[in-house]
Amino acid sequence: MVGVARILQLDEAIAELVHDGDVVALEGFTHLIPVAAGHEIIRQRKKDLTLVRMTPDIVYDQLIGAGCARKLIFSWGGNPGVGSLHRFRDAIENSWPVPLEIEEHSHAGMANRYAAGAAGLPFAVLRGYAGTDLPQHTSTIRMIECPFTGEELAAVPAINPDVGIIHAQQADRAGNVQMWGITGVQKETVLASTRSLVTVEEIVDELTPRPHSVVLPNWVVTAVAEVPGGARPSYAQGYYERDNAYYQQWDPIGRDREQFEKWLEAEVHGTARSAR
Amino acid sequence: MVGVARILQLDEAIAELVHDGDVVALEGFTHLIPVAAGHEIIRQRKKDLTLVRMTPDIVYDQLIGAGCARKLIFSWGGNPGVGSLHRFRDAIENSWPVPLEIEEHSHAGMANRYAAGAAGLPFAVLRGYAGTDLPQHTSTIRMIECPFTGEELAAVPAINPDVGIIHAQQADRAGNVQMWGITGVQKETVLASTRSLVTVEEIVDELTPRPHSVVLPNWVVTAVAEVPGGARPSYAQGYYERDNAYYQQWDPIGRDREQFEKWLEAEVHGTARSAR
Amino acid sequence: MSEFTADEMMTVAAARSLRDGAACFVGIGLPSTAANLARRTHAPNLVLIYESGTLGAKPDRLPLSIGDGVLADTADSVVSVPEIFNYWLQPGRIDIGFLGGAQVDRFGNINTTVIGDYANPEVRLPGAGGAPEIAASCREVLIVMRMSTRNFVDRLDFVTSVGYGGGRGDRERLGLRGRGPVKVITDLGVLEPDPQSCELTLTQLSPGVTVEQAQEAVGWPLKVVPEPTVQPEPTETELTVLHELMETR
Amino acid sequence: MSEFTADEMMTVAAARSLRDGAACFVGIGLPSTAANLARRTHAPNLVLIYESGTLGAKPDRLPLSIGDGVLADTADSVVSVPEIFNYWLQPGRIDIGFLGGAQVDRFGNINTTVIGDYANPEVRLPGAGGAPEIAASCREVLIVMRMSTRNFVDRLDFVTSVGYGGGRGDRERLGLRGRGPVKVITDLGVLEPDPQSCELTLTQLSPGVTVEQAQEAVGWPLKVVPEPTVQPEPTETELTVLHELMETR
Repeated sequence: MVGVARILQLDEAIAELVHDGDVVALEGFTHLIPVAAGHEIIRQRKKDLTLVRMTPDIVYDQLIGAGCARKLIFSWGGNPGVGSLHRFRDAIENSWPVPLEIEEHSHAGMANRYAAGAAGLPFAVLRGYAGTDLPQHTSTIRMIECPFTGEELAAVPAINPDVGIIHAQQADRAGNVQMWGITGVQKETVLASTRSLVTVEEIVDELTPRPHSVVLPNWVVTAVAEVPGGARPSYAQGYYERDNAYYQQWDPIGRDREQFEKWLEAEVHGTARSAR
Repeated sequence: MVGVARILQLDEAIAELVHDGDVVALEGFTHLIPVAAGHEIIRQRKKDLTLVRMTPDIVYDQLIGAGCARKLIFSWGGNPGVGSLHRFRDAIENSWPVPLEIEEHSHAGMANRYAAGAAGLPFAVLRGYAGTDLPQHTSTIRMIECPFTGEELAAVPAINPDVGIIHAQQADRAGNVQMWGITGVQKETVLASTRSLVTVEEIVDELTPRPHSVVLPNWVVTAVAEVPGGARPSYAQGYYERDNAYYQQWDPIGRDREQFEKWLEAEVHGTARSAR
Repeated sequence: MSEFTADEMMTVAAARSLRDGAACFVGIGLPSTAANLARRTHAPNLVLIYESGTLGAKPDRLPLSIGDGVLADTADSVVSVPEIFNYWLQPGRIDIGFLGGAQVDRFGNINTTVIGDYANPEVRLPGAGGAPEIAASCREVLIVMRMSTRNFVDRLDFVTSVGYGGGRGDRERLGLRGRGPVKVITDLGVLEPDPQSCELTLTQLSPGVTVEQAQEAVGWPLKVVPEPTVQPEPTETELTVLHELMETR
Repeated sequence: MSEFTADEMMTVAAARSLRDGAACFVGIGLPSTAANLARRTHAPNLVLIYESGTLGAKPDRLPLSIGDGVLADTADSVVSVPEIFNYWLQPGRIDIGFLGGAQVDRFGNINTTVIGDYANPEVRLPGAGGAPEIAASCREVLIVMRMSTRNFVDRLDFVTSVGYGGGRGDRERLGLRGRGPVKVITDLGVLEPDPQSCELTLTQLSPGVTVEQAQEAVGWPLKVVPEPTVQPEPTETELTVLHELMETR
């Protein structure tokens, strides 16, 4: 047992759960992205992290630009609907501020890596990658033969992050978590991780079962932190809409090192906003 | 595309979808067992079927006793809370009324075989069977080596029935299906099968999303038949309770060949009750 | 002092083995009764998990099957059967699993498949169900069975679920990640694996039962710890709650 | 006759390629616009599937991302991302997948990973996302890209998703189960695989575009069918619905 989820402040939770050098996954598929938690990681100047995410977007651009990461494991990195992640590109193309190693997969491969991690298996099998150049550059893609049909399939190793971080709509006072709407690979992220943190919009007296909801019982969650608005500029269904303008506004900031560093000082290091 | 689900009468659906010699899975985990569909298979005197089910219970006892099956693929066969399936035992122990071949797995193995079938993979990997005598008697259990860690794991082949049959609470007039409560391995059964039949308690104008519900869109279902009470003596959450007394009552009937044959004449061949 | 049956003693002993807050993979029958008794007495935060896919069920009556509707109605979450086995049981998240069986041997291996020859069985049993992977993956396993030479046998006709295999070290060799059976709870007393050999050894007797009675009920020369204790009788509360529970069926 | 842009022609052409009742794996941007246009015109029963896990979404406005809340709100079902890839895409249940990219070659292979050397890229692109398995598993693939010698290249810097590989027979050899790209829809016209060689061949021109213009926009000697047709211009209805749709963003 990981023990029962404790309800912590966000800054305490990050200080306790995330260590330099850890493999950290902050997951969210457009919806419920744990942005405030990412900012707190920057604020606490964590470094040498291996960041994992299927769809690294601007909060990963920020973490990379701030120099928190030495490696990124991902399947699609971009500012959705806007364009490139310029801090990510600057790290890969120019090693700024630090070199960034990458390990890239397809979505199907990443989803299966998390699923294998959640299932306590060392690897997953999928129909994937055949004929692509990905296996040449990604050593975590291998072939495996079906022991019944002889067919060749792709195998990918499980992902078991040291820390998995997600954002959900609600937790109850006992630390049980409920999220709904598009819930992506977040259940798998928590179940695959050694430690987990769920930031939530609110802590409620009782969780009411809802259609399409995912419930994570408190005995598989390490910590819960109440962080209203913690997914902004992404959205939290039932709480607030996606701030589409912000994704546009990020482009010129991310494009320029100086602008980015100003942003970092003003919006992260200069404020404890997202810490409570 | 399998095409969009057609709404048929139960007898039409069984006549059209189930052929002698087919691999047929009627799934249901205590809840929502497609009993009326099973009786219709008996009534239409289908034979040489390979029956698949994790938990064959009295409707499988009846199918086996009626001589519909030449093989059973399963993981736990019994009358839950009561005892043995006597028709099943008579077939295995005495080849009556016809010999019954068996292929047996654990629940974890069967669940993964359906999941692989639903996922279009030829096999699934699990931590299972190690040290047990099952692999000696079941040729569909093999070992596989993790290409990353070298660890040995169990592999089982996908199950892809010719026909998958389940019972659900509701369908809409377009053939979309919704079930809720304990839904077992029924989604996988439908997705893994070449053809599928869903019997439902009622056809409604609109499906209302519910907590813990599973929706099967009409483009993955071959046919829907409205069969109120079609899961009796098992239960349909929100419609009726499990008839626990019936499971007790089955024991003396199933125990005795003559009593069973009387039951068969009176309750199945002598009635079209479950055909509408 | 109340009257109680050997089965009630067995159920109470099983319930007492469940510590509060543990996540428990529950089968129907005695394990479910014991788990529900524990949750109503000393372990209100016991997490009940049924293989039908219900996580954290809080039934207000004794469920009649592992797929009873009351489980889904009161669960924290209901998941599919593949998910319950793959995401919840297999990774070793479950603290305690319960197993019973037709036969058990001195190393806690269990047969629920067949008596006699596999191809020409004397008695065909229900089969494996969830047992092999419960035995492999739960952090600890509790076995609950009535003691008799018919059930406690020198050699299993079929190994459905592995306890300690052929003895110490076999679980590790087989890659089984849970600790294995930590207790065999019977009507006559409790067996526990010897810390060195892993052989099941009588450590506790039910009230009024002698070591000789226990040894006579086992099909191999049963080892006994130097000073087996006597299990405390069911308390008034345990019996009252158990009786109330049985009436809800 | 209304005015229309080359991009509008491209969107309308993509929408027309979607037959009613098809299950369509939709990416954001032009594919989503085309699919939503089709659903509002000739294909009211088009099944929209987004990789975020929404099955049968019926958005009343143009979704702004593949994970837009309107998709979950209007879907027949919302499933996890592992499930959408494993149970829905991988088995070949999806009729039509859309792909775009930075580079395409004459066999419909696509690069969305990197321009230049992988280790020292000129331009680092977003990467694979769902594309390799969409390209492999959908029954048919539609590629939508603006035509230019920068995008339609003789040799890809990186093969992210496979069209016809090196030509006829390669998909079968690789075990890819879908048919591959059946159309490449561009601003200048439509390319389709030659039935013999699988090489992309110009079969249709956008109104007002010449064969020479199309050939100049392609980085290899583009083959042309004997008599390429001209695509019908967008109808009044198509344009009106498209404009209305764009205003809902």
